[in-house]
Amino acid sequence: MSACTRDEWMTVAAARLLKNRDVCFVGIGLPSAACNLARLTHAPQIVLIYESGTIGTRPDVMPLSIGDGELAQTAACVVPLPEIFSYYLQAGRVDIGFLGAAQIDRHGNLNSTVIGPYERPSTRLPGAGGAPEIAQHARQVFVMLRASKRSFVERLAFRSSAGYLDGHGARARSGAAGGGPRAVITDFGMLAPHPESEELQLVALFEGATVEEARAAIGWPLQLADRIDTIAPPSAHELDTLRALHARTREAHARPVRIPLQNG
Amino acid sequence: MSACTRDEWMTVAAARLLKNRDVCFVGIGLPSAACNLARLTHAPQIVLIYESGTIGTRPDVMPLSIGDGELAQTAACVVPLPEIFSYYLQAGRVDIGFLGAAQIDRHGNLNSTVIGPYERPSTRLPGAGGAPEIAQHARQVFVMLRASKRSFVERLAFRSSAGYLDGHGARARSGAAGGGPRAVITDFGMLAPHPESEELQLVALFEGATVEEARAAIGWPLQLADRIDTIAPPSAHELDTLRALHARTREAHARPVRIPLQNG
Amino acid sequence: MSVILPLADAIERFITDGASVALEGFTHLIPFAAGHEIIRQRRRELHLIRMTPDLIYDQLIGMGCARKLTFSWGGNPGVGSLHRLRDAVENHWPRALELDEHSHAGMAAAFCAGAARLPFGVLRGYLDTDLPAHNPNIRRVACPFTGEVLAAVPALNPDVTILHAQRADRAGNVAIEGILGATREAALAATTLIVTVEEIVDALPPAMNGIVLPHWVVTAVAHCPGGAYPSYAQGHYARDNAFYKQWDEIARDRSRFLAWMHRHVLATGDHRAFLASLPQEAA
Amino acid sequence: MSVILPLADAIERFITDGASVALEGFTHLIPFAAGHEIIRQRRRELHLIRMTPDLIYDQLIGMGCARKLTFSWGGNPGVGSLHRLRDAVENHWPRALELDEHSHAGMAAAFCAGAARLPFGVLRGYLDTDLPAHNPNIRRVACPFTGEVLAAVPALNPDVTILHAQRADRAGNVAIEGILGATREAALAATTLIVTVEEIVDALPPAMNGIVLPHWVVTAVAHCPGGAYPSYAQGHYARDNAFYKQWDEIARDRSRFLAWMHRHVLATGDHRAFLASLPQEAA
Repeated sequence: MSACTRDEWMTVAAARLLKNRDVCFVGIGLPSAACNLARLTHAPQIVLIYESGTIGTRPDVMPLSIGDGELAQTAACVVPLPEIFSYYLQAGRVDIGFLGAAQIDRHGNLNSTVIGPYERPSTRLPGAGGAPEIAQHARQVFVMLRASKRSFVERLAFRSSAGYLDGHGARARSGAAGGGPRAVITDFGMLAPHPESEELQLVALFEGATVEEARAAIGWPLQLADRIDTIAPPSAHELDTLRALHARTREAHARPVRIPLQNG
Repeated sequence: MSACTRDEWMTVAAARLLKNRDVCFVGIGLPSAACNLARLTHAPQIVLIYESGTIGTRPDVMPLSIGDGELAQTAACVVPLPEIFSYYLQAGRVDIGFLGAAQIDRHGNLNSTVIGPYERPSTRLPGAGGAPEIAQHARQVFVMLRASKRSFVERLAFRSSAGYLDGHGARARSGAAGGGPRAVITDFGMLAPHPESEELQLVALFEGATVEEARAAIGWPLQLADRIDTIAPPSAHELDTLRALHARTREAHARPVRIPLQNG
Repeated sequence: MSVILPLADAIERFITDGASVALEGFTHLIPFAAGHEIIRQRRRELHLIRMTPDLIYDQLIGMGCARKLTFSWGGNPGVGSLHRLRDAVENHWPRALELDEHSHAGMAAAFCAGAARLPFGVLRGYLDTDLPAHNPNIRRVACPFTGEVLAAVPALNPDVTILHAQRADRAGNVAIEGILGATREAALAATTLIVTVEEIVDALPPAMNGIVLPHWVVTAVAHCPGGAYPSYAQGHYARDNAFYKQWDEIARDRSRFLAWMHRHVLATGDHRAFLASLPQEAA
Repeated sequence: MSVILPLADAIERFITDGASVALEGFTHLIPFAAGHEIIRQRRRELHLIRMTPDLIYDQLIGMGCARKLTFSWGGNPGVGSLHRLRDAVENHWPRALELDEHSHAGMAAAFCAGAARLPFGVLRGYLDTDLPAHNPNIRRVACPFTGEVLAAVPALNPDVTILHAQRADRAGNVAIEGILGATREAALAATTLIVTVEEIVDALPPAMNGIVLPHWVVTAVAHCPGGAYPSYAQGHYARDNAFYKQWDEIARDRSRFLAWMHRHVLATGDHRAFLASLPQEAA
C-alpha cells in the first residue's frame, strides 16, 4: 500500500471490473484512467466511447477534457454528439457507464448539481452533463468517488441522476432500462447494493484498509456484506502501466502549445 | 415547334422558372433535366438536392435513378436521407420542389398511389415517396405532367400530396408551411392557380399551341387567365445544351457495365 | 466483435420464416446477393421493410417470400413499375401482400426512432393526404409546449437488417462510402445486423467523420464481391442502368419472370454463380 | 451564398442586445475569437446557449453580457469550476443569471428538434431526477402507439449560432473535421449562422460523407486564424490544456479576472492582437 496512492488503487480496482468485450461510456479523470488501464492490460478489445462523439478510441495519452484531439485521432469514428446519446446510449448499446459526483446517498443516487437550494445554492456544481441518461440506460454503472462524510451523505441536496431511488426495487418499477450502480469504488475499497434492500454496503476493502476507516468516511450507518473481500494491491504490471500512462499524459499536457499566431 | 419535342419544350419552360440562387429538391425524369438545364444555362449557382442525400450536386450526365454514383461524386456533400427530409426540407430550406404524378385535380392535389380503391386497386402506382412532405414544405412546388383526360381529372382516386385542397385558402388554413403548386408545366403550356379560387387555369401556351388543344386535354372545364402568355420556343442555346446533356446521358447509360465478377 | 461467415450461413442462421427483414440501401449498395440467398433458401411469410422496394423486393415478392411490405415508394427508378409488386397487390399473385405504406419522410422518422429505441417518431408530414386514412400506423401527437398537432409514426425495429458495404475489417467494423439513404438508421434499429462487403481488409481507411458501423453493433459480416449488383458500390462498380431497364420486360410476364429467377437465382449456388450466369458485358 | 466579412463587422451586424446566441463546439472548435468580440462590443442581456459553457461563457458571464444561460454542464473540463459562472449563480455578480438547465441528452434532443424545425424533441431521459422540478422546459409526452410516457424538451432555435471551423470556400461552404458535439444541429437550428474559419480556400477538400455546411445555410463567414484558441482546431493547433488550468487561478478572483479581461480582450483590437498579448509558448 505504501507503494501506491489511493487514487492509483481506486483506478486499478475499477479497471479490474472491466471485461475485454465491454462497451464503456467513459468520463474524465479517474474513470478515463481506469478504462485506459484496462485496455492497456487485460482488456485490449474494450470499446471506449467518450460523450464528445468518439467511438472506439485508443488514446496514447489521457485527455484533459472530454474532447481532446487525441480522442478523435485514435477513434474508429467520430459522430455528432446527439447520435452518441440517442443511437448508442439510449439505444441500450452501452455496457458500462462510469460516473463521478459531488454526493452519493445510500441507494446510489448522485448529486452533481448544487449544494443548498437550487435557486440560491451555497455551491453551484457543474451540473448533470451526461449523467442522468448514463444512469438511466447503461447496463451497469460504476461510481468512482473519494470518501468523506461530505460526499457520502444521508440525504442529497439534489438528485442529478438516479441510482436505486429508495431501494427495494423502486428503480426497476420506475422503468429505467439500465441496471443501476453495481459498484462504488472509493478510497478504502468498494460498496455494492444489497440484493434486496439495494442499500450500498461494504463488499470489499483494499488490503490494509479497515472497516472502521470505511465507517468513519461514510455519512450513513454503513452496513457490511456477509463476506468482505480483500482487494489485492496493484500488481507491478498494473502500476507500471498506469504510471507510464500518467507520465506520458503529464509530459503531453506540459508540452507548450504554440499560440496559433500566424500571418492572418 | 417542329424543331423540338413537347418534352423538350416542357423541360425548357420549367428550367426558365428557376433562378440562380434557388435551392431545388429535384425529382427524376423531366424535373432532373429541367434543373440541370437551368444550371447549365442561366442559373449556374442553383443548388440541387436529390432525396438520396446528395446536396449541391452538379452531375455531368443525368442519373437514371435518384441515387446514381454520379450524384454523390459531384456533390458538395452526401448526408443520410433522414437529414435531407428533416434538417433541409422540413426545416424550410428548400425553395422549389418538383413533383410529377399520375393524376392532378383542378386544385393541384396529386395522386401517385393507386387508381381504384386502395385495398384492391385496378392500378397500383409506385406511391408517394417524398411527395407529401415536398408538397407540404417547399416554398413553391412546380408540377410537370403530360396532359390527358386520364391525368388531369375531375376527382383523384387518392390524394397522395396536397395542393390547394378545395381552394379558396383551404391550404393556408391547414397549416402547410410551403406555398403549394405555383405552376403546372404540361404539353401545351402552363397552368397556375387563380389568386382567389386557387383553381388551376391556363396562363401560358407554347407558341403554336391553342386553347382548344388545352381544353381537350384537361378533364375539367379549364378556365383561362385574364391574359394568356405565349412561351417562346426553346432558343438554340437551350436546345443545344439540353440535347447535349441528353446525348451524354444516353451514351453513359448505354455504356456496358462490367459485371463485378472477380476472384472472390 | 462480429462473426465473419459465408453469406449462405448468415441467411440460414439469422433469417427465419415470419421475420421482419429490412434490406436497405438507397439505389446505392442494395444487398442483392443477400436477397437472392433468401430466395434460394425459400424463406416464407417475411415482413419486408424497405423505403424503395426496388428490383430485389420485386423478386422476393414475386417468388412468394413476403407476407407484408413496409415501404414508401415502390417503383423501378427512372423506368416505371415493379410488375411483381403490382401483380401481388392488384391480383394477389402469387399471394396477397399486406401493405404498410408511408412517405419517405415518415419512414425515415420511423427508422430514426428505431435506431434511438424511441417508440415513435415525430414529423410535420402527411398533411391533408389520404395515407393516414389507410394506415393506422400514422397517428397524431400534440406538442406539450405549443399544443401544435404533428404526425407520429411507430418506430421501425426490424428483426434483421441486411446491408451491403464496401469494406469491413477482420473485427467486423464496417465502413460505408457514398449515398447512404437510411442504411445507418436501419442498421442501428435492427436486432440482428448482417452486412455483405466487397472487401475484407486488415485496416479500414481513416474515417474520422466518415460512416462506420462499429463491430459490436454488427452481428455478422459476409465477404461477397459484387454483392450489390445490379445496384452499385461507389468506388467498385457502377449501377447497371441497362439491367434495370431490361427488368421491366423480364418482370412484366409471370412465366418469363419465373424462368429468369429459376435460371439465374435458384439454379445458381451463390452470388458468384449468379453473376457468371448473366450475359457478360451485355446485361 | 454567404457573405465573407471581418469578424467585428459580423458581430456588429448580427448580434443585438437581448439576442439568444449559441457559440457551439464541444471542447473542439470553440469560437473564442467571436466570444471576445462580443465582449469588446459590450453586448448585453444575451440569452447564452451552449451545452458546456467552458471558459468563453465564463468570460461572457463575468463581463456581464448575459441575462440567461441554457446549458447542460458548466465546468472547466478536467480542471474544476467555472468561477465566474458560480459567482453569478451563487452571488449574482456581476448580475443574476437565469438558468435553463438540461442534461446533455436533453439539450442534444432540443438542438435536433431545432434543426428539424419541430417544436419539441423526445427522449427517454431525466427519469427520477430533480431537474424537471426546477425546469418547466422539461415536460412529458405520451407515445400515441404504446402509451409510454417519455421526456420532452422544447426545440432550441437560437437567433444566432456561431461556430469555428477549419475551412470555408469563397462561396461560403464550410467544412468541419473532428469532434463535432452539437455544432451541426446548433448551426441548422439558428436563424443566423456565423462561422469563423482558420482558412478560406478556393476549393474544399473532397467531402463525400464528411461534414459540410452548405453556403446557403451560412449567413456570414469570417477569416480568423487561431479563432478557437485556447480550444483547438483539429489539424491546425492543439488544445492549450495548460491555459485551461491557469484559467482556474485567473477566474477565481474577481479583480484578477477583470484585469485579465481588460488587458487581453478589451484592450486588444482583434483576435490577432489578443493572441499576441499572451505570453508566447508560456500560456
